[in-house]
Amino acid sequence: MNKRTSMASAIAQFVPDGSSVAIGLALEPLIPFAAAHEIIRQQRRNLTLIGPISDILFDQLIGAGCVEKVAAAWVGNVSEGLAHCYRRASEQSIPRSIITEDYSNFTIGLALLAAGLGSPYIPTRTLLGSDIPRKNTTLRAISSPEDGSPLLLVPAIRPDVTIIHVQRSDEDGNAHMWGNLGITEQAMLAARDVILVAEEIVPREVIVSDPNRVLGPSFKVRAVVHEPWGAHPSAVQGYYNRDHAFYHEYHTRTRTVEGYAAWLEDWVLNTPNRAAYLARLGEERVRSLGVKEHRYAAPVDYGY
Amino acid sequence: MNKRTSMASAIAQFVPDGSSVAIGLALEPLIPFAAAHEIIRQQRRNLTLIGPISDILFDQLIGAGCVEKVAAAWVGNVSEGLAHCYRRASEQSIPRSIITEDYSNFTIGLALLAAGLGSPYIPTRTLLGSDIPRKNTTLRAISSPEDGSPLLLVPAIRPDVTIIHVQRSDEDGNAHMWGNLGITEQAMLAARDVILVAEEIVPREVIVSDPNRVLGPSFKVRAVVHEPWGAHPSAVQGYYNRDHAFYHEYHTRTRTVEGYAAWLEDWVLNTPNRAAYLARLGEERVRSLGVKEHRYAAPVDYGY
Amino acid sequence: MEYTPRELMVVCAARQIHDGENVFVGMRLPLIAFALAKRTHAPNCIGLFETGTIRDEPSAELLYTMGDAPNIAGALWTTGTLNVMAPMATGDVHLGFIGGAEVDRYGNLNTSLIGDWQHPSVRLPGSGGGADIASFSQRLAIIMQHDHRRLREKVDFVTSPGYGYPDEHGPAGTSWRRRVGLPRGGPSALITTLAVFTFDPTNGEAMLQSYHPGTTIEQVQEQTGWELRLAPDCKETVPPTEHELRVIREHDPQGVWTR
Amino acid sequence: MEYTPRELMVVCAARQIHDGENVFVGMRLPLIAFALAKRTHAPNCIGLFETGTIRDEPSAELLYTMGDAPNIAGALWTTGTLNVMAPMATGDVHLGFIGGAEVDRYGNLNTSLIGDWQHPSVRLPGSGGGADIASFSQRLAIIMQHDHRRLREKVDFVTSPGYGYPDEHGPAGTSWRRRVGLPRGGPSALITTLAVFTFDPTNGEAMLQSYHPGTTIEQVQEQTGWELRLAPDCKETVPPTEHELRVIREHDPQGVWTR
Repeated sequence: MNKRTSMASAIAQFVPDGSSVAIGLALEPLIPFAAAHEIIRQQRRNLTLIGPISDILFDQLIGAGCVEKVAAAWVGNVSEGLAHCYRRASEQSIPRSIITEDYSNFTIGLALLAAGLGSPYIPTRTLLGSDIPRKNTTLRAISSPEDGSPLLLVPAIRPDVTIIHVQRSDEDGNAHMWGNLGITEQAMLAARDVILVAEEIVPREVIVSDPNRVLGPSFKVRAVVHEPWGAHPSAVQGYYNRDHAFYHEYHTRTRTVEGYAAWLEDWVLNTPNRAAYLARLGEERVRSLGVKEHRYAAPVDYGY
Repeated sequence: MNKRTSMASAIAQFVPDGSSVAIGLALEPLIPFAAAHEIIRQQRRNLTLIGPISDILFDQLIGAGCVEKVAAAWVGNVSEGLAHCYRRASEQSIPRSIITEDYSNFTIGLALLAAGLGSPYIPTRTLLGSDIPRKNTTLRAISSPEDGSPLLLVPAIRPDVTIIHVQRSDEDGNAHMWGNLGITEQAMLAARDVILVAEEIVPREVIVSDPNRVLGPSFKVRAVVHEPWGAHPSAVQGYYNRDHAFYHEYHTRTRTVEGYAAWLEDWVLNTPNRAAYLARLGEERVRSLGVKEHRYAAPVDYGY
Repeated sequence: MEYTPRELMVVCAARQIHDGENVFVGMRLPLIAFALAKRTHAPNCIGLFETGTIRDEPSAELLYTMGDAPNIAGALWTTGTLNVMAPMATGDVHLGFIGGAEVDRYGNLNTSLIGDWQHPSVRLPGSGGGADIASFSQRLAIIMQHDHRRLREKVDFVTSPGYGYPDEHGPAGTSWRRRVGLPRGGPSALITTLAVFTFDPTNGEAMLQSYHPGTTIEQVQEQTGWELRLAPDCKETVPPTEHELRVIREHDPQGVWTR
Repeated sequence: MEYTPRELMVVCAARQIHDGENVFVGMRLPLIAFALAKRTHAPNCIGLFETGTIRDEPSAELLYTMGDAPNIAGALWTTGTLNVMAPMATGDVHLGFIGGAEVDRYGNLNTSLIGDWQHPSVRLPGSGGGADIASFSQRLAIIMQHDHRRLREKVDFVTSPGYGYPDEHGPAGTSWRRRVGLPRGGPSALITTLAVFTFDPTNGEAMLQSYHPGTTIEQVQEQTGWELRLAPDCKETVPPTEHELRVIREHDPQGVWTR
């Protein structure tokens, strides 16, 4: 089945107001910024954002007023530090107050793993003695039914939609992703719907030539969006590098509400699509981020 | 660190009497028969075997008197039916009685997953209403601490040693495995020690050229054994096909205790190593099982 | 056109698959039923295999096991067993196939042992993925050889839960599955060498839906360990079409599974 | 040879790594400490990264984040976060590194918020993998900028548990970790811009182990929110060797993290 569609229609169809959205799941690489920017342009409201660490993507959505709740382990700017919009929302309810459900990377991963396995929760011994379960009361401390020892139950989280950026996909949503995966696999199996954003759309033959490289079951994929450079300023292994300067620029410009508003005008509101975004970025900068040296994986034979 | 060693020394060092051994984890393909035969030749006793389905490998070890307990979802001969030695041991205590801990494929996988995650158990809703948890009382039915609904707790299983057959590995135990994986990944993370048996030993560069293809952390690997055709009669994708006739022959010859004894003489006891085994198999048969048509995976670029 | 009982069973199994469904494919006959359905009325169905494989095209060659090389080459996904069973656990698998040694009138299946639990007269291989498929899939199709020792009033051991049994809390059927905590599902068809049964989810009982050409209701009763209940529209099984048989024989030319 | 406080911190961090250990590497300075240890006294140590990466060679280029392309190319394993944290959960990680905004005398670390939990005066990014590293690794090394607002008697929020606090059931320290159910571990070092602390596991208290060249115990006390306890062998921090500094500057020529 051909699931190709535009980013605008994918977001319009599968990310309504009030959705819970898992996004930015591979940690620093492969962050679906193009999808987040379209969510902002379509003025979605009352979203719940789910992810491990979010490297400025959650901050952008929070600053734009799209977010009611954040379930995450870390929200900031990895190479720069704090996230200004996240701070303003949490500390001063600007542009609105948000609910924050604190996790660690391991426990947010376990919550998505549990949902994918159809298990109500997974017990663990991390975070015992931490204040995180006292603040996020969905994490419940119990005594082990086996030996009475303390355990933390991490309840399943089932996102309405998981948005994933991959290197390549066919039109049906059979996709190859490589590099560190973070909690992407768990979020794909946990989700009700999946939106794939791909650097390249490739023939089915390319994907099925290497089924161990496939990210997950395409029958969960609702939309496939072809969006080259859709993860910029984050890195996509084999396609482009992280644009550290962009994160620095964002950090500097968004210290004030006005500064964030201006940044948003420049890079999102007055930038209707990814083509315009790339034009603004400029050929020189795009070239400088590109692959300098190819490193191809050793051949693998599926023959018989 | 160079972990290369012979099959004989790997089994002697890491599979003492009374060990719990996870083996045959990819279901029908990549079954470490060479390792099992060496275990038989070294007359190991009182082993606990852990696995999903075992396609005649458990039957061989049980018939040889190596096994005290089996924790598995299925023990038989996939293309032929029942496993005669397993039947004789269970029904008539020949050559000895064995304890059978029944699982399903999903629950044996969850048990190993739990051990690898450091969780005491994982709750699930499979097997509710089945007699399996009534026979295998390590599986405990409880009421959910959340809503009181029935749940089955699958306790962690931590094998002393997990034995895995892979297509290729470097000398340190960084390995590539492809095809269906069964519960191999979970068994590797759950185990205290791991023995890798590889069709090919390759330079480190081959492995690190494709780190997403790697099976698991090499710091868990204690021994790397180079054993071409070590998985025969099971299949190794890209190397050789399943020898269906061999399973038929085994099924036919092992109907009686005497028949099994004769089969064991021929293929294990009087066959000191894999080279002798291949000689017995014969060039013609080996050639007929080889790869007829290569099917290479599409290239992947890790460059930057 | 002549056909074997197994060929008819494959056809009946294939007819259980609706187009576009995710099907958990079991050993042997279901492997061919999946191939047949793909090539006839259900070109868009997807097959899931407990080995850790998902594919949307039948393998190029006959499979002796689902882990055979031709079932891996060209797959949509080759991964671990848990990754393929996970979507079934969350309800994304529409239909699952399993076979067994014994089944009873409530569709409870035994693949574990005959006789005493601790000292069985026959030790069978066990569940494999069967009990999980029976627990999690939306619909279950059971495939069995038909004789009175296999179709029994009550099985010695419930490996894969069907509709359970009536008890002090209520009847067998969907309500029993809810009582024990199963999330969904239950048998929708029992396909044998003599007949096809469907089930009444309100009480879990098997109903004779059709008897195969050449057999009679009486012969089916003789080989069935419970008193038959007939479906309202009970009739003779629709025989295979020439096209269906051609596809089966293309896929299994030596008749390894279908002779 | 001149050096910056951060270069000294990297050297102190690298010295925490023993050869052959599995090290859970955190952001920024630990990334360089891992590279330094590999190239000096711990050539056989292995680095685990919460992004889902394991490697036994430092990346060819300076990392701004652990997910940067050079940290993936040539890795021993690139996979998911759970697969890399799993060995830590089962005890296979010897040493973990984390930084934070606040730490207290018992090595409890706050990276979540300052002030009121519901209406914080400063909302910090949160745990990331920090709380898991603090819970699961055999030893923990904490890296912080040193001032009295950061090294406090008690933190506002315990994100990553250190040695807890004395309570009615017993003292802080290893026994507190056992009481709350943590499987192992606890802080072994607190490395700051002014000093290095070690910990007494019997009561969980930080002990001044060494003060950096150019500072005094008095200056350290001024910038520390609790009354210093000195380790028996408290002395001046051993300065970086020329070789150590050369390796650091090869790895971070622009001084992005170490200037």
